[in-house]
Amino acid sequence: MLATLYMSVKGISKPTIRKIAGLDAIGEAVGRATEMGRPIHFSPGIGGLGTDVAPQTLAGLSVLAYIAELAAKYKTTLWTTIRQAEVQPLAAEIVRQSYLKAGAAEAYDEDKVIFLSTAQFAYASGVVGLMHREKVAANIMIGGFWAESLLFAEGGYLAGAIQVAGTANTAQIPFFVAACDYCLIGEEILAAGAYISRDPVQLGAIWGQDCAKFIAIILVAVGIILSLAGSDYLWKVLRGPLW
Amino acid sequence: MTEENEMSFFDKLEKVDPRLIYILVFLIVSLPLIRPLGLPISMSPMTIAFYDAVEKVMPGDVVIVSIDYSAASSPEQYPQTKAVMHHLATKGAKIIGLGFWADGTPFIDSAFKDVLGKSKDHPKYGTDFVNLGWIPNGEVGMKALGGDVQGTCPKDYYGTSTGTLPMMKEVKTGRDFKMVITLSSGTPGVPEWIRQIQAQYGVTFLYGVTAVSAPGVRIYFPAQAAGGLEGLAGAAEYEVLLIKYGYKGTLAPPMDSQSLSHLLVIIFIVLGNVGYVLKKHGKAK
Amino acid sequence: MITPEIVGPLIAAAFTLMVYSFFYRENKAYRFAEHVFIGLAVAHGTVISSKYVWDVALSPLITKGEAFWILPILVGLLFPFFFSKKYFWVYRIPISIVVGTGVGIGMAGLIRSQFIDQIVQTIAPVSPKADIWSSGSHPINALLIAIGTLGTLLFFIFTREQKGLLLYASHIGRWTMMIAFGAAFGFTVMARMSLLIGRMQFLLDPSGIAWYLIPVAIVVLAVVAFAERSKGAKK
Amino acid sequence: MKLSATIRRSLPLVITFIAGLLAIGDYYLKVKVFNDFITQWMKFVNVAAAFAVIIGYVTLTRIHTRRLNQRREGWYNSVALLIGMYAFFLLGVVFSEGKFTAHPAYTYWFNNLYVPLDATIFSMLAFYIASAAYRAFRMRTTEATILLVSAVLVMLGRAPVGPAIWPAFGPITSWIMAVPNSAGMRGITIGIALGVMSMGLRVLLGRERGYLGPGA
Repeated sequence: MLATLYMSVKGISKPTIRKIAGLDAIGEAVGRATEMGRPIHFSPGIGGLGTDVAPQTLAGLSVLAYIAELAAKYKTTLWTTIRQAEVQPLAAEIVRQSYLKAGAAEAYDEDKVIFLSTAQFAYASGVVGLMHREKVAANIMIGGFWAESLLFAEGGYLAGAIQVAGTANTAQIPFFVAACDYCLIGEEILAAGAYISRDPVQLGAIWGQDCAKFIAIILVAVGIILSLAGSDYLWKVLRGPLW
Repeated sequence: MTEENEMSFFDKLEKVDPRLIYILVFLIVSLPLIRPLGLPISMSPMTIAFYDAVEKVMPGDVVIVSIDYSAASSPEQYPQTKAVMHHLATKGAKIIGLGFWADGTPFIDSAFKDVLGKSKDHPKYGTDFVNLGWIPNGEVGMKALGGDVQGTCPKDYYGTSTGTLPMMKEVKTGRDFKMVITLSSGTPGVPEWIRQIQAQYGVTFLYGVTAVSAPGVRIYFPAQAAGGLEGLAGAAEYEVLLIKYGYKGTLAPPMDSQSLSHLLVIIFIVLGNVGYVLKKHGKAK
Repeated sequence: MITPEIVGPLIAAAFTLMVYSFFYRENKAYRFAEHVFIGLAVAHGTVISSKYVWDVALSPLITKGEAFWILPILVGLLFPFFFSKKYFWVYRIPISIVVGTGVGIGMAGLIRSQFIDQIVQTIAPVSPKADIWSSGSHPINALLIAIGTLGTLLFFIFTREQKGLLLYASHIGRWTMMIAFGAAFGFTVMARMSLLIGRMQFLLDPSGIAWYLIPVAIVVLAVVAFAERSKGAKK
Repeated sequence: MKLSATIRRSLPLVITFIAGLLAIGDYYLKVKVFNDFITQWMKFVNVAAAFAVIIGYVTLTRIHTRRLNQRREGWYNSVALLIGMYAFFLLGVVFSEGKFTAHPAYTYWFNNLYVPLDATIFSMLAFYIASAAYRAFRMRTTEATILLVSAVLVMLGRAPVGPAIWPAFGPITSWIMAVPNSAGMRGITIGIALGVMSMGLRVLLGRERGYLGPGA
C-alpha cells in the first residue's frame, strides 16, 4: 500500500479507475431534471471532516463538482444542503468553480448552497421540506449518512424525484437500495470521488487497496479449494505465529 | 374501468396521511403489552451458543461485562445485561462491570441492583463483583485496560481504591480475564474488543448487540466470538434458557409486540408494492 | 403523597410524551425537550470525564504527589486553544496525540482481526456433519460463503474494468450483498421497533403511574387541534 | 515565544506520526521496558483525551448565550439547554461529594430525565421506518427485490410470529445469517479494513489533515 501510494503521488505510475455505473445514473438523473424543468437536490452527507468520516464527505464533494458542472451546462437549478458548518465554504467554492468551468459563472447562486442545521433531525426535516417545496426532480445523496437516510429517501420518493444515493455506512445502504433508483455501495463512492477528482493520493490509496484485495482473493480461492479437498495446510499457516 | 378504479385506489393508499400510519404503529405495539398473545419464543443458534459458552464458566473465573451502549438502545440491551449478570452470578463467576460509553455506565450499577438486590452495599461487593465505571478514549482505553487494569481504573465507580478490593488483587492484565462479554450498540464495541483483548490475550469473547449491529458482527462467529445475543429477540430467547436457573424474564409480551410490528411493516411493504407493480404494469400496457 | 418516587416517572412520562407530540407536528414542546436533552448529554459526558481525570490523574497528583500526572493534564488543557484564532495551532498538539495513537492502535489490530482472521474463518476446515441450516462449516455452506466473499471482494476492485469474468463475479458479489443488506434491513426494523416497545412498556406499565399522563396528553392535543381549527376557520 | 510557521505546521504532523508509530510498535516489538512504557503512555493519552469534552461544553455555551442575548426565536429553549447543562454538571461534579455519577441525586435525574429523553428520541425511528416501508420501499430493480424478500424472511424468522406460521422460517433466517450474510459482510469488512489501513497510513504520513481543523 505504501508503495502504490508513493508511486501514485510521485507520478511514477498512474492507476486508472473503472467506470462507475453510479456516475452514469447521476448523469441520467440530472438529464431528467433538465427535461422536466425542475431542480436537483444534492447532499454530501451529515459527516464532517473528522478522520473517520472525512473520506466519505470528500467523495461526496467530488461528486458535487461533477453534478454542478452538469447542472451549469444544462442550466438546471441545483440545491446543495449542508449539515456541518465547516463543509459549507468548501461546497460553495466547489459549486462556484464548476459553474465557472462550464462557462456559466453568472448562473451561480451562493444562496443555493445552504447550511441548514447542525442538529441531525433538524437538518433532515429541513431537507425533506426543501425537496417537497421545490418539487425536486432529482435527489442525489453521496457521503456519510446515518439514521436520517430513511427520511431523505422517503421524502425524495414522495417528491417524485429520481434518486441516486451512496454511502459507506453499511447499516444505511439497505434503505437507499430499497427507496432509490440507483445506489452506490460502500467504497464505490470513494472510487467515484477519485474517478472525478483524479487526486493522486486517493487514486494511489485505491490502487493499494485493490492489490491487498487481490491477495485476499487468492488466499480465499486457494484456501477454500484446499479446505474442501480436506487439507488444512493454508489455514494452519495463516493462523500461525506469523502475525 | 375497473383497472382505473384500482389504480386510483392504490394512489389514494399511497397518499394517506402519515399520521394514520403513526397511530397504527402505536396501537400495534401497545395492544400486546396490555393483553399479551403468548406466542412461543423460538430459539436461534447464536443464543444457544452464547448460553453454552457462559455455562462453561467455572466458579471464580474472572468475567468482564462491558456496557457499551447508551440509553437510546437500553430497551434492547438492558434486558440482555440483566440476564447475563444473573447467569454469571449463578455460575459463581467474579464479575467486573465496566464500560466505554459514557452514557451507559450508570446501567452497570442499576443492573447489579436489579439482579443482586444491592450494588455497593452488597456484602459480596469487592469479592464477587465490582463496578469499575467508565474508561475514556474507546479503543485506546481498551488497550490500556488490557495492559494494566488497576492503573487504568485506579478507583471503582464509587471512588474506592481498586487495589483494596479483594477480588481485584489477582486481576492485573488482560491475561487474567477468563471471558469478556460486551453489550454493545456501536463503536467502540465488538471489533475493538476483538482487536485489543480477544486477539491479544486469547480470551473467550461473547457479545450482546443491538439488532442493527447483528448482521455486521455475525462474521466473527464462531472463531473470534463464541456466541451472541441479537437484539431484543436474543434477550428473550436467553431468558427462556435461563428459566431453569429461576430467572424471571419480562420479555414475552414485548416479543408479541415485536411480532405484530414486524407483520405490520411487512404488510406495509406488500401494500405499497402491489400498487407500485400494478401501476408499472399499467404503464407498460 | 408527593414523593420523589412518584415525581420521577411523571417527569419521564411528560418528556416522553413531549417528544412524541412531534408526530402531530413539529412544535414547541418537542423542541424544548430536544434542547434539554442536548444540554444533559454534554453535561453527562463532562461529569464522567471529570471523574476519570480526578481518579486517575488529579487525585494521585495531589494526595500521593505523583508529579508526572501533571503532564497529561497540561496536554489536555491545550484543547481549549480550539477557540483561539491566533493560537489555534496549539490545539493541534493534543488532537494529534489522540488521533495518532487511535489510528496507530486501530491499524495494528486491524490486519489480524479484520483481514487475516476473516480469511482464516472462510477457509477453515469443513465438516459434513455440521448443521446445514446454521453452520458455516458444512461443506456446501463453506463453498457458498467463499464464493460470496470472493464476489464481494471482486466487486470492490476498482482499478480493472468490469468485463468478462470480473463482471459475472461482481454480479454474484452484488447479489450476495443484497441478501446481506436485506438481513440488515430486517434486523434494523427489529431494533427500531424494540426501542419503541421499550418506551411503550414504560408508559403503559400498570404498576407505574406514567400512564396517568396519557389522557392528559390526549386532552392537550385535542385542545390544540381544536384551537387551531377555529383559528383557521376565522381566517 | 514565536515559533516559525514551518514548525507550527509540521509539529502536529510529526507528533501524529510518532504517536502512531509508538502504538503500532507495541504490537510487534516485544521488549518489556518498551511495552511497560507504552502501557503508561496509553493511560496518559486517555487522561489527555478526557479533556476534549471541554470543547463541546464551551461551544454549546457560546452558541446558546448568544441566542439568549439576541433574544432569537426560541431563546427560552436555549435557557432550558443551559440550565440543564450547568445544573447537571454542578450536581455531578461540585455537589456530589466526590461520588460523581454514583451520587443518588445524580442517578435520580439521569434515570428520570436523561434516559427517557434519549430512548424516546431514538424510538421515533420506529415510526419513520414504518412510514418509509409503506410509502417508499419499492421493488424497483431485481436487487431491491432480492433485498426486500430477504428482509421479509428475516423479519418473520426473528420474531415469534414467523415460526408460529411456518416453523421453517427460523432455520431459513439462520441460514441467511450464517451464509449469504456472512459472505457479504465478510467481503465488506475486509474492504473496510483495507480502507481504514490506507486512511491510517495517509494520516500518519500527513497526507490527510482534516482532523487538524481548517487551514492545516
